[in-house]
Amino acid sequence: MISPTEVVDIVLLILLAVTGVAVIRTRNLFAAVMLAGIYSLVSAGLFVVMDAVDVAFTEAAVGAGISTVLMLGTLALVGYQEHEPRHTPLLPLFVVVLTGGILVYGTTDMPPFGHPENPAHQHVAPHYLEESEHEVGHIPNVVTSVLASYRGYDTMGETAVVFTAMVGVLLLLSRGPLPRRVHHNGRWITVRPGTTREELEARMLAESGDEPEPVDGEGARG
Amino acid sequence: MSQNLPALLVVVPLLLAPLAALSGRAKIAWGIATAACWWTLYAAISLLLRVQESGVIRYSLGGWEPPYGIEYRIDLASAFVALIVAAIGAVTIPYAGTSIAKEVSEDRAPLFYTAWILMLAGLLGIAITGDVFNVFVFLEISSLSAYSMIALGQDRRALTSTFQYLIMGSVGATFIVIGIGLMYVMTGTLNMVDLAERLPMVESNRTIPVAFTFLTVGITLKLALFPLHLWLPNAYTYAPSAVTAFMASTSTKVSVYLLLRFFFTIFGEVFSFEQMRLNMVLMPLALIAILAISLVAIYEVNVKRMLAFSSVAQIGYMVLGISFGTVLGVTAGIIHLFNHALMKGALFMAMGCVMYRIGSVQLDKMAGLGKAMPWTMAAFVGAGLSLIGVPLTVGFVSKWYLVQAALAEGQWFVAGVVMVGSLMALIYIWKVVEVAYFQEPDPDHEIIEAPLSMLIPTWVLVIASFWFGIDATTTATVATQAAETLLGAMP
Amino acid sequence: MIALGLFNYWAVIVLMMVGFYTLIARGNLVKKLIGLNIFQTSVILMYVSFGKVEGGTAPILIEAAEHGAEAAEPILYSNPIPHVLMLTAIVVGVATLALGLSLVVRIKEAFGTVEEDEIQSASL
Amino acid sequence: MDDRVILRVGAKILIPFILIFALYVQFHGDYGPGGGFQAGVIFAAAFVLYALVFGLGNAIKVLPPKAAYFCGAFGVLLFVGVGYASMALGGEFLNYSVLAHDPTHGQHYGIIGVELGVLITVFGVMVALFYAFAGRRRLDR
Amino acid sequence: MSEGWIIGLTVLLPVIGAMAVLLLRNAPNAREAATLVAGGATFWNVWGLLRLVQDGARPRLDLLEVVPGVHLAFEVEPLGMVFALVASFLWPVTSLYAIGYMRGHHEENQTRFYFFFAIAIAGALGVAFSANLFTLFVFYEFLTFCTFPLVTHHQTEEAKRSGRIYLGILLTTSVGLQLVAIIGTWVLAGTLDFRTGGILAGTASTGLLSGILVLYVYGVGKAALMPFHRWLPAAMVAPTPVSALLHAVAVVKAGVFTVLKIAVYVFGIDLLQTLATTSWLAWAAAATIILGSLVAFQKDNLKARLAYSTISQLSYIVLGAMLANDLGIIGGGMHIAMHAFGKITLFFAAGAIMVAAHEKKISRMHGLGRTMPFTFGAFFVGSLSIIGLPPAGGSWSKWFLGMGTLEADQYGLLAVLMLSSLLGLYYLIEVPVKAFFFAPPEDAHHGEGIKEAPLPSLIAIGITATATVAFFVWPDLWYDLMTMVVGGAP
Repeated sequence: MISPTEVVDIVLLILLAVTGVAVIRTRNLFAAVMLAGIYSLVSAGLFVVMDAVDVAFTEAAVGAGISTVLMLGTLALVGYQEHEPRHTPLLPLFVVVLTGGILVYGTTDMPPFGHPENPAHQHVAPHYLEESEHEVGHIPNVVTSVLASYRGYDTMGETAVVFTAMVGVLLLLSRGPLPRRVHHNGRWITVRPGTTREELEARMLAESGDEPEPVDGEGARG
Repeated sequence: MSQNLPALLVVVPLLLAPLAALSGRAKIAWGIATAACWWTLYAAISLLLRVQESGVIRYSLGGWEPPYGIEYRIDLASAFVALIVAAIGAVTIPYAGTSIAKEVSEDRAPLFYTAWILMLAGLLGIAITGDVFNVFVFLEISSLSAYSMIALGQDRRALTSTFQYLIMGSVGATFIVIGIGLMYVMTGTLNMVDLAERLPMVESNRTIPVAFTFLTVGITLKLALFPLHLWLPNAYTYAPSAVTAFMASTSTKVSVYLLLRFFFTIFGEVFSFEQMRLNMVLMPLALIAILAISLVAIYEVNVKRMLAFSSVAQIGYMVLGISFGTVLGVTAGIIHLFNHALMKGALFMAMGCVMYRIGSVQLDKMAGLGKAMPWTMAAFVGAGLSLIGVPLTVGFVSKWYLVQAALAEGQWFVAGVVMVGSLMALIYIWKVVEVAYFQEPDPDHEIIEAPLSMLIPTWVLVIASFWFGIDATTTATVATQAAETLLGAMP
Repeated sequence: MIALGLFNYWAVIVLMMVGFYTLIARGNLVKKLIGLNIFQTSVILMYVSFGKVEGGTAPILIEAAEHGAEAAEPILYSNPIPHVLMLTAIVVGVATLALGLSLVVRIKEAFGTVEEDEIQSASL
Repeated sequence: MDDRVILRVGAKILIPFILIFALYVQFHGDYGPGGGFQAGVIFAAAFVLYALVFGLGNAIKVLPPKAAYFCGAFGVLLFVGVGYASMALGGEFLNYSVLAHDPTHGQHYGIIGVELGVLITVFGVMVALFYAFAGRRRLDR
Repeated sequence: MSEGWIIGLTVLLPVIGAMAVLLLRNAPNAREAATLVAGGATFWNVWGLLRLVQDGARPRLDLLEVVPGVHLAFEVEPLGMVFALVASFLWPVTSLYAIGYMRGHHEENQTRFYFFFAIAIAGALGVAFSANLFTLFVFYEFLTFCTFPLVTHHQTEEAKRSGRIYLGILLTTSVGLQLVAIIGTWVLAGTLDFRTGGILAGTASTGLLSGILVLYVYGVGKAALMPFHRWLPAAMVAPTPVSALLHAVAVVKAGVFTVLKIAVYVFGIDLLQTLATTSWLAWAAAATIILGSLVAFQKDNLKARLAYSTISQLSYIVLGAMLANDLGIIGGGMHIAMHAFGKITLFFAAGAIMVAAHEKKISRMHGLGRTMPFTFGAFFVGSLSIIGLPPAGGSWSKWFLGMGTLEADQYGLLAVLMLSSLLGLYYLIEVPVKAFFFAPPEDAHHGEGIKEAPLPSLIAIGITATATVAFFVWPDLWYDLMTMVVGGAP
């Protein structure tokens, strides 16, 4: 007999599939980003159905929130339209079908979805559910006690990952003074920050008429 | 402090990384990075000595007993790999001080060194952790920092190659996560030792072979085994010199270590080799990597790229050793981890010196460098001899064990391929030697020797690659013991 | 939900493959990252499915007093471990995404395009 | 600019509530869903909203990029620092039980500390990321 | 000083000499004096060791353990003594010769030349004294690499090409075949030490051991068994003293010495006799002997002719080893010495002609004997030794080799030896005969301004030519040593 939650589960999964396929099909990147946001939001819903409220919360905040904002910010810089694919997608299709096939093969021996007797629910998890109250203290949300204490080291690593991402993005994107555009002999020239006057004059003399290569923003905000 | 040493090995860099980020000055950040690298070298050496003396060290992070908490579990293999990473870090950081000052703008340098420290911490974390999910977390720390450093290369293609690396690396990491999930669902644990105990109960199950497959594919993506190596040549070619040297000597090594850890400690060699017939897959791939990729290297005219392809081929050697599944083979693999780190580090550093002075590592630009930069090119030749496998260099020791492992299995053909591979290395190394020593330099360019701050670290590695080739008993003993531990031949 | 059997896993696998396909088949770098995002979200879905316990509730302990009448029977909770792991994975995912996007921005500035084949022809 | 009045007023009213909600998420993490990470994201979202409505320039005045950057690094320091504190008091790294006489109290302090570290880092990083992307102008325009 | 350290010092002395050469690079006279002093000292040391060996001692020096179970170690035994004597004696002699040649020919980079020359001798002595296969391999490769700068001394395109062939063939064979065989030996026998009677007996099927033997014999590329002989003529682009020492003495003899050593101390004569590939390899050597002679026959360039003659003569020694009996081994061992002295005389003469008359082609040397009688006289003596005619030392080694073929009932091989000597008679004796008795070519100016080579060179030629004759009268030194090798009383 199918229970109401199962119906919700199935409906959400179908919704996800539809969204996913729509992402593949659309050539409008703006739409794709939005659909990806929706995908995150719907999966957040699915997480709630599967009792993962913390994950749902985070997925909603990150997947639908931050990720979407970042992607939109990027699109504003790189344009909204995707080109027609030029090669036949046979190889990717093969890889995907193979990977999926292997995974499906792997699931065939798995205990049924949601069965309380699954080995995963028998070994370490019960310890957390039963003992965290004594060991960690009164923190009803077991996810929090596992996250911050039992597996606190992972969380520290996760914080470090976030920090690493910031370091990386700032290395790539930060810049100090923007390159200037200088008008010279009826043409505009882009000048990197830090160029001295002598260099500039020498370059103007040497300039043969080509538009200079795109400028790399050197210098950081700190 | 000493009982906390396992944690300190990793968390001292993790403490220093944000400090470097906040320092705001290139010099200070470099100083902090140097401190981090040298500290880890000290800690790694002490840990290795302690493991040799008193066996496996276990350290429960957060005080929670495994499998409830995360533990650090340091056996000889992990201590050895940690030592490799730390040693290379300690040698390359003085070098980076000079080369990065030229390749990366001053105001980005603090962030650069922060990324450097984070990468170091990530790699060390992978090497000593005893928890599979923790592996993933630290893998991401090291990968993300590697991406950001590679992207700083001066050529714009650095950006695209980083992107390619990011995509392939993320796919690899996701595959690893899938594999971990499948293992978890069948066993309910994430602790390596616990997994090793519980997996045999469910091995006949279809899920575990699939988990094994996903982990193997994921890790081989990270370690750039043919044919999943596509990201590596580009990334190594366009990254800043110091980063290439550091990465080439450490990050793929750590991935190889992971492969060992999963194959032998977690799944066990019986499952990996008898049930999954791993050698049927790994050995052909390794052999193709050795032959085909060496051939590609021969026709390459950008020397950094040539060396990068050579790295892919050398990874083939390591995987080949592992694919025998014997103590001798795994010893060969482990010892080549160390040896290749020394020689490839030195080679890339020599090329960094060339880059520093002439701004290019194209073969035709290197004419006459043997006279103009005698020490740099001598270092290149020295480390190159090692790559070829000339006796009394570390490269020979690797080959010695690898061929021995092959012959012990009666695989004369494989032994032949190993030798052909080293002869191909001779060809591509010699191409550089001929250009540098037999062609007249361009008289228009005044080229002078690289600065000492870059030459000395390079030579440290070159000398080390001879030292450990002349007296390989220490490394060989450690590698053999590590292999025995991994294969369970020793308690 | 046991009635669903393995269907849930299979559906999740299909979703994963949709993301994976977008990732490897598409030439637009932004689209690739969107694919990666979907791929990773679906993996999270898989993990969370692993943690689900039929008839269970979110792993937030309920006080005996609130629990009241049903005290005789132990309460079933869903498995918290996959949740914890996936919180980390989400964060790692967004970190990777941010770095990837900043690369895309720089690539656009350096090559004038974010289409893979055009970049390739531009860098020759 | 007149057509944005409603937006501005709305935002002005909304932002304090978002901040309070973030704090709630942070400190209610022990009892319900939530914690440092989610709270950090929400905090950052408040800032992003402010920046979108009042302009990047104004947002930078409220929270300079350097400050966001500092937060990103400081949170990590705080987290790691809690680990060192427990080490200094004789426990293993991140063993909060030694932070107070009663182990469960210690655990509690530790968890608050590291959650705060997570909050600060995530907030700082998210804002810094936003600044980095938003501050990058298209060159071909 | 213990005996062991004398070995160490002996190997080290050339290196010290090399360092001195480097230090004295700005003072040519002092530089060359340093070479000569080091050469003399080295020979003196070897002579001291010879006394010990003749008394039945086996001095040994264990340097270090490279990988567990594998040592870098020296041990002096009679066969190694033969090679060491040859190399250490001919080094100062060749240096003497080189002083005249290099100055007379105005060669560049003379310091580098003397430096690597000395280093190469250290390599050769290391090969001679090695106590196990590993040490032998180390010095074998070392010799390859440190002679590379000598081969490519002129740094021209041609030198570069030749260098490629040189390095390519020597490394391909040694790494691709020899090293595999060595590691195979290690896996089978668990040791790499040289032991009388061999270490491989009974460790594996004769089929496998036969295969390993093939790997060894072809893997020692320096023995120049066809088809791996191309490096030798290619290396002739080097200055003549290099060709003389390295390609008549150090490098090529390191090759055949290795073959002999492996035959005697790794396989053992008893085991060799049971292997299927032994006689097959003997015939491969025979083919090289004939083919090498035939090619030499056609070369007009004197150095090229000598090179092919060397290829042919080296296979005598391989053949001796593959005969797998005492006489063959004795003959092979003696031929190391006899051929060395004979061939180096020939090379010296060729170089002298080049310095004095600037002629490389035999056809242009007609009549030159009248202006350079001493040189061509020495050439004649050397030729006799190579062909195996009295009164030159070569006749003894050929005699024993011939006896060896009879002992092995290989009459066909005996015929090969005969035929080759006949060919040699023609292609070597042709040179002095035409030089003395033929009229010079019309455009040559042999009479004008050409005299004998510089004095140091002449002295060197005189020494080697005299020695060649002397060994006919007193071959006992070599014979006694080789008898000890095969287990007879000294």
